[in-house]
Amino acid sequence: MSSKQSAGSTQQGISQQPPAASGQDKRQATSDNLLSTNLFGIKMNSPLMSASGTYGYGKEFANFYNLSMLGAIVVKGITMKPRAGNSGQRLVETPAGLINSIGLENPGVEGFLVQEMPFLRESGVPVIVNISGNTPEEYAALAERLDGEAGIHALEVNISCPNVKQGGMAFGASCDMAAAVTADVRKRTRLPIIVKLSPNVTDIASIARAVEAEGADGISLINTLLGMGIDIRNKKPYLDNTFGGLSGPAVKPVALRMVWQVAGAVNIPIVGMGGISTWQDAVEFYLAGASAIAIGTANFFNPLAVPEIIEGVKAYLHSEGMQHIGELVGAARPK
Amino acid sequence: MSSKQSAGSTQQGISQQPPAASGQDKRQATSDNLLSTNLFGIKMNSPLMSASGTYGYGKEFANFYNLSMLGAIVVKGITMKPRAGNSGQRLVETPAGLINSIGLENPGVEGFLVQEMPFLRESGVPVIVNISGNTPEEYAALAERLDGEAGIHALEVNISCPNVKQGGMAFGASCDMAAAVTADVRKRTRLPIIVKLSPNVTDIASIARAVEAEGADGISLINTLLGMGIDIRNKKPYLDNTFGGLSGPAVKPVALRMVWQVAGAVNIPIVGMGGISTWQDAVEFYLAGASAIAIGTANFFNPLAVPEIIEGVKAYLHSEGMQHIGELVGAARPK
Amino acid sequence: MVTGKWELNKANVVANEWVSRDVKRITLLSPGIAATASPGQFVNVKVNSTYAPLLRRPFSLNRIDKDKGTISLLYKLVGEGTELMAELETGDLLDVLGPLGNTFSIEEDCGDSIFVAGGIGVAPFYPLARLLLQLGQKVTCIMGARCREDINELDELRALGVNVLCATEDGSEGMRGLVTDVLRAHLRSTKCSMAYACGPNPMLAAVKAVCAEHQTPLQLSLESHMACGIGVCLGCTCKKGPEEGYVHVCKEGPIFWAEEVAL
Amino acid sequence: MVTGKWELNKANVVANEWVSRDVKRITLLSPGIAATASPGQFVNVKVNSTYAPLLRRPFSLNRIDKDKGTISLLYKLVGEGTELMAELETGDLLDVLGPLGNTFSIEEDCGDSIFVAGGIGVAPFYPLARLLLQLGQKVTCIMGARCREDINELDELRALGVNVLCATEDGSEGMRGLVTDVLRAHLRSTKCSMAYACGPNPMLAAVKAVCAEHQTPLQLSLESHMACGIGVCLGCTCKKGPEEGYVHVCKEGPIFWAEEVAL
Ligand SMILES: Cc1cc2nc3c(=O)[nH]c(=O)nc-3n(C[C@H](O)[C@H](O)[C@H](O)COP(=O)(O)OP(=O)(O)OC[C@H]3O[C@@H](n4cnc5c(N)ncnc54)[C@H](O)[C@@H]3O)c2cc1C
Ligand SMILES: Cc1cc2nc3c(=O)[nH]c(=O)nc-3n(C[C@H](O)[C@H](O)[C@H](O)COP(=O)(O)OP(=O)(O)OC[C@H]3O[C@@H](n4cnc5c(N)ncnc54)[C@H](O)[C@@H]3O)c2cc1C
Ligand SMILES: Cc1cc2nc3c(=O)[nH]c(=O)nc-3n(C[C@H](O)[C@H](O)[C@H](O)COP(=O)(O)O)c2cc1C
Ligand SMILES: Cc1cc2nc3c(=O)[nH]c(=O)nc-3n(C[C@H](O)[C@H](O)[C@H](O)COP(=O)(O)O)c2cc1C
Ligand code: FES
Ligand code: FES
Repeated sequence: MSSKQSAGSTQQGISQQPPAASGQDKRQATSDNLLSTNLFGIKMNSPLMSASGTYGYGKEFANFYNLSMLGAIVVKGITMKPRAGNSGQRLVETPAGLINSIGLENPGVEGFLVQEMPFLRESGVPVIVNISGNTPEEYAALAERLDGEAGIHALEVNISCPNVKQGGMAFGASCDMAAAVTADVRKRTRLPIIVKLSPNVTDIASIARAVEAEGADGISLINTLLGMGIDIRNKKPYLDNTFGGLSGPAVKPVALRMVWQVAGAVNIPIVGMGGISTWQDAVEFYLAGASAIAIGTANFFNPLAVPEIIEGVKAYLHSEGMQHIGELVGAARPK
Repeated sequence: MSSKQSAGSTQQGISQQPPAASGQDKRQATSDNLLSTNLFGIKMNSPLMSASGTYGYGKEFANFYNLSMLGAIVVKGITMKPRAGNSGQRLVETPAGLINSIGLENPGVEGFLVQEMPFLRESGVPVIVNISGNTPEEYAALAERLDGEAGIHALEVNISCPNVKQGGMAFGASCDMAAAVTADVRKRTRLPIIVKLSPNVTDIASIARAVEAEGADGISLINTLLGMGIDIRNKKPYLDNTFGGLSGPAVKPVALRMVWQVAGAVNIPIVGMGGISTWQDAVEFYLAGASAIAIGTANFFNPLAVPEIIEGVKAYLHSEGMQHIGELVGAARPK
Repeated sequence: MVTGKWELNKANVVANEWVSRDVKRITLLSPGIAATASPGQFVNVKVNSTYAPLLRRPFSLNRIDKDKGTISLLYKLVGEGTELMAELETGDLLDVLGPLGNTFSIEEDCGDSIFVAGGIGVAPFYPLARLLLQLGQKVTCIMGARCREDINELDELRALGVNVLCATEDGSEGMRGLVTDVLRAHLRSTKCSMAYACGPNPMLAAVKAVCAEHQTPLQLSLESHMACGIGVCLGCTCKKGPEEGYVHVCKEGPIFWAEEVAL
Repeated sequence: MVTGKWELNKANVVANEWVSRDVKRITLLSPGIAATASPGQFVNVKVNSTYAPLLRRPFSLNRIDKDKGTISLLYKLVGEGTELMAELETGDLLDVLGPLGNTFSIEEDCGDSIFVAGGIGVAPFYPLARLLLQLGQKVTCIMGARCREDINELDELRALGVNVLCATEDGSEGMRGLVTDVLRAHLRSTKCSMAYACGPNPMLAAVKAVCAEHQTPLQLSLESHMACGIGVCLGCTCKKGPEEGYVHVCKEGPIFWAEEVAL
């Protein structure tokens, strides 16, 4: 009967069991060079990151494993001023998905630097700060403020947050706006900038090209799909904001498609995310052309998602006779 | 132990059990006027239809229940010429979803009229023909051909098929194209036209307004989300066309959000669909503003989805003390 | 580096039994969690290994047996997750994360305590009662439910030595009425130095008002929709008391002083 | 109006037992399906009541017991759905839809028949063998597998009176080699008036070539990814033989004449 039960982490949808070299020495996860990657000028132990907003500022997951296996920690979205976030219920579970309406709750850039950076700096893991603003100027000012702060290796420019009234997703919805924010940020920082795109658009490839043209060093996608749920008991949307952002396994097919499309449109590296929960999912994203991937919602239901995915990807590379993860990137694309 | 198992139809995600008046006389499903609705000038026994491409031409489901409980049968997409459909694997299962790449396989309009309409006409259920073309002219010619054919009550103009090389989704991707197809069809038929929109767009509301302005009688949404999957064993996309259309419970939050947005943008009735699998899902769509709903992918895994959803909605209306389903439509919207 | 604070176990199910018509108690072998857990804390459970349901489910610790190395959860079947949990059998494994959250505040030289439990809100009180009784305090527990069939832990708490008072909507057990009626009467007659409440938010709000009238300090065990249970998603908020902003139930809670939160 | 053709049952599980290391046989009480089913048909099964997995799973009828009103499925554990099916116990219910698809074509006054079964492709052959043997025909079955441990139904088919020949990749049972090696040898020595094959597509293609050499008419039992199983989704295609276009495995199949399809 025990097969009936949980193992929570393993067997999510498809068997989690890595193909061959599974019983591997776990210490290797951080040290071997099967996965070590140089991306955006950052030396990464693996091309695998945390997705912004799903990992806090890293502390909690240090309970479960050595953070140094991550290529970078992408922290919860930071704004100039502290934000309390959205009122009311903030989470709605959906079939294989999660709708959130956090509303960029964060201590503001100064609070972040004082309260969160010391731990992160000490962890030694590269830090990528996810930034949001109400205006292009605010993004630029944030970028400038973070430029030169010790331990901060890159910025992820979030032009795709569905949960704030001003700015947010609107910047990611048109080429012009996306380009404008990118250009302004570019002028004010020497840090690598990775622009995080919204999936709620007709033509993701042209938006990607627009931000590449303005000097983005990388593109990350996808942020959440705009979704909603209605409480049929009180006949009202669950969320005070009506709409929230859908993430998790449910969105994986859409995320993978967009990574594929963007990989065919730009020459800068892509950080792929959206529903990645198993090593098989991760392999699909690399094959589609993502140079790195990020783990989001899976961290919530499986706190060991990161190490399990890393182990599984390594075992897959071994079983495929590959010497380095770079061989996997884009390998499913037409030659 | 029996609770461990199946009941397939019941308890999909949330308990399927209708709230109060459950043991109802089943014959009422077709005869009482709790659900009977006049929509697009069609007398419907209920504002609940089959979604195109998930119900064939109705015959098969007559095995399971009396089709007359449906408001209309929306048939598989029809084109001018017969189409063989797409090569290779056509279906990919995803978390709570299904990607399809059927490619509008159909016998062509003449084949449809000869082979399928006799059964449909005899069934007495209103028929809505889903039409697709490679050019606006082809849509219009199809509309003209179907005009006046006995038993055909309306056209669903599919400007959102992701699985054909020409036309299809491209027409649904911009206001201008969507408007052009609608206008051309409008000129050539007296049948009510319901334009079926693609969810793969930045601004669904403006596309809806554009087709309303050109004389659409209704809007149905959503068609499938563009998605993909990659076979990690042979390192190739599963589908010969790379991308396919994602449907099923996974997309419900996105579909519901779009119905909500469009309901706030147009004055013509909306046929809501996208992942509806339980009566609770159906109630959410009515509450969001859909005047009717359609059941798609759920028909595949639960052949009794239609009668179960109808019974559940009726029981909900009873328990809420509502006299007619019309009271439910849009009831979650701000007054 | 914060380490060893939380355990992630595939815990053996020791028992999973009906307690009342829609409530079961599941007992898990989890020496690590049992060893460090305190009354008021909770665990976050993945009821199966599929995506249906996707998220973990939070439950208060209803028993903490440090000797046997077991913990128990008292849970009401309300939806997909709890229905799946109800199917587990002895010997099955359950993926459990804990102990999470903060604990009830205990004042060692305190006078009488009063618990107010609405429905399944009784879950966290057994371990708290044990602790307070060990400290020599007197504990009264007011339980509210729709009817007698929905009352749980009555005999167990009495057996510990708790003075249990019931309020049912239909009067089938104890007084007909609400817990707040019983609470108001009790606080009029008996001086309590600490009140603890757990139950639906409207009940907690009413209890808060009554305790405020009597200047009885009150601790609330709150619920909120959770994704992570460990403070990283920021989803499990409750409005802060007089101030702006929100508390996070999984991290700063689930136990709050009544004044800290606006219900 | 087409009615009564298919049954949708919540069928009682009568047995669910291991047959070999990754193959089980499940027996379901489903008098309606058993009554009308013929060899070659399949059922489409919802392995649980959740969205994980979402779709039904198709399985050939491996036993049809009209007297007892039961059907059996012989299934290999390859993924989420089959692993969940493997957990069912006697008394559980399984949601089953069938009988679906067409049946093997039988010629009453036929000479010897030959079956070619690759791996779990042996599933549909037991009921076919019974039928042909009842008609007084001689049946030979060539079974292919990686090794002895992966061969199923050997004793059962022999007990029926089928002449079973095995081909294993490692030679651990029967001949070392492929089923087509055995088939070629057999067809050289024995005149067969009908061949039936079920297994992976590459094997079917090879069998088709060998049967073509010997002008032996061949029926194939095909697989395809399915959603509905009843002909409404148009997803389960296989390329048509010499013509353009596609057949639908669930509706026009799963049994096809080798010439009808391009593998
Ligand atoms: C810290 C904490 C401790 C808890 N302790 C217990 C306990 O000891 N015993 C017990 O029976 N329950 C407890 N709960 C509530 C329990 O988590 C939910 O009943 C459970 O998650 C429901 O899961 P489900 O899949 O069965 O129902 P679902 O189908 O998820 O939901 C059923 C209903 O419950 C509501 N609901 C779901 N999750 C929550 C939540 N986290 N908070 C409030 N409402 C929710 C839903 O909105 C819905 O109305 C606790 C919750 C929290 C946050
Ligand atoms: C008409 C028909 C009859 C069948 N009869 C039997 C039978 O008697 N015994 C048996 O063990 N199996 C049979 N199969 C195959 C069986 O349906 C699949 O093995 C099963 O659906 C896998 O489900 P899963 O969830 O365990 O695996 P998944 O996780 O869904 O898939 C595991 C692997 O199997 C592949 N697969 C899944 N479904 C199919 C399919 N329909 N066709 C081909 N490959 C597939 C997947 O691509 C994947 O590689 C039959 C299939 C068809 C179409
Ligand atoms: C609770 C939650 C909070 C999030 N917060 C942020 C954020 O602050 N900034 C951001 O760019 N993305 C944010 N995201 C989006 C994720 O980083 C990620 O892009 C998205 O969830 C898709 O990945 P997933 O499906 O793996 O979660 C958040 C997602 C969730 C679920
Ligand atoms: C297999 C399949 C075939 C489909 N064929 C068509 C079609 O021919 N025309 C069309 O407008 N929509 C087609 N659709 C889209 C559905 O009608 C529906 O819009 C979509 O699947 C979302 O609803 P659902 O999630 O309930 O399935 C098809 C969907 C599926 C799954
Ligand atoms: S549940 Fe994620 S922060 Fe509390
Ligand atoms: S599986 Fe749907 S048509 Fe065959």
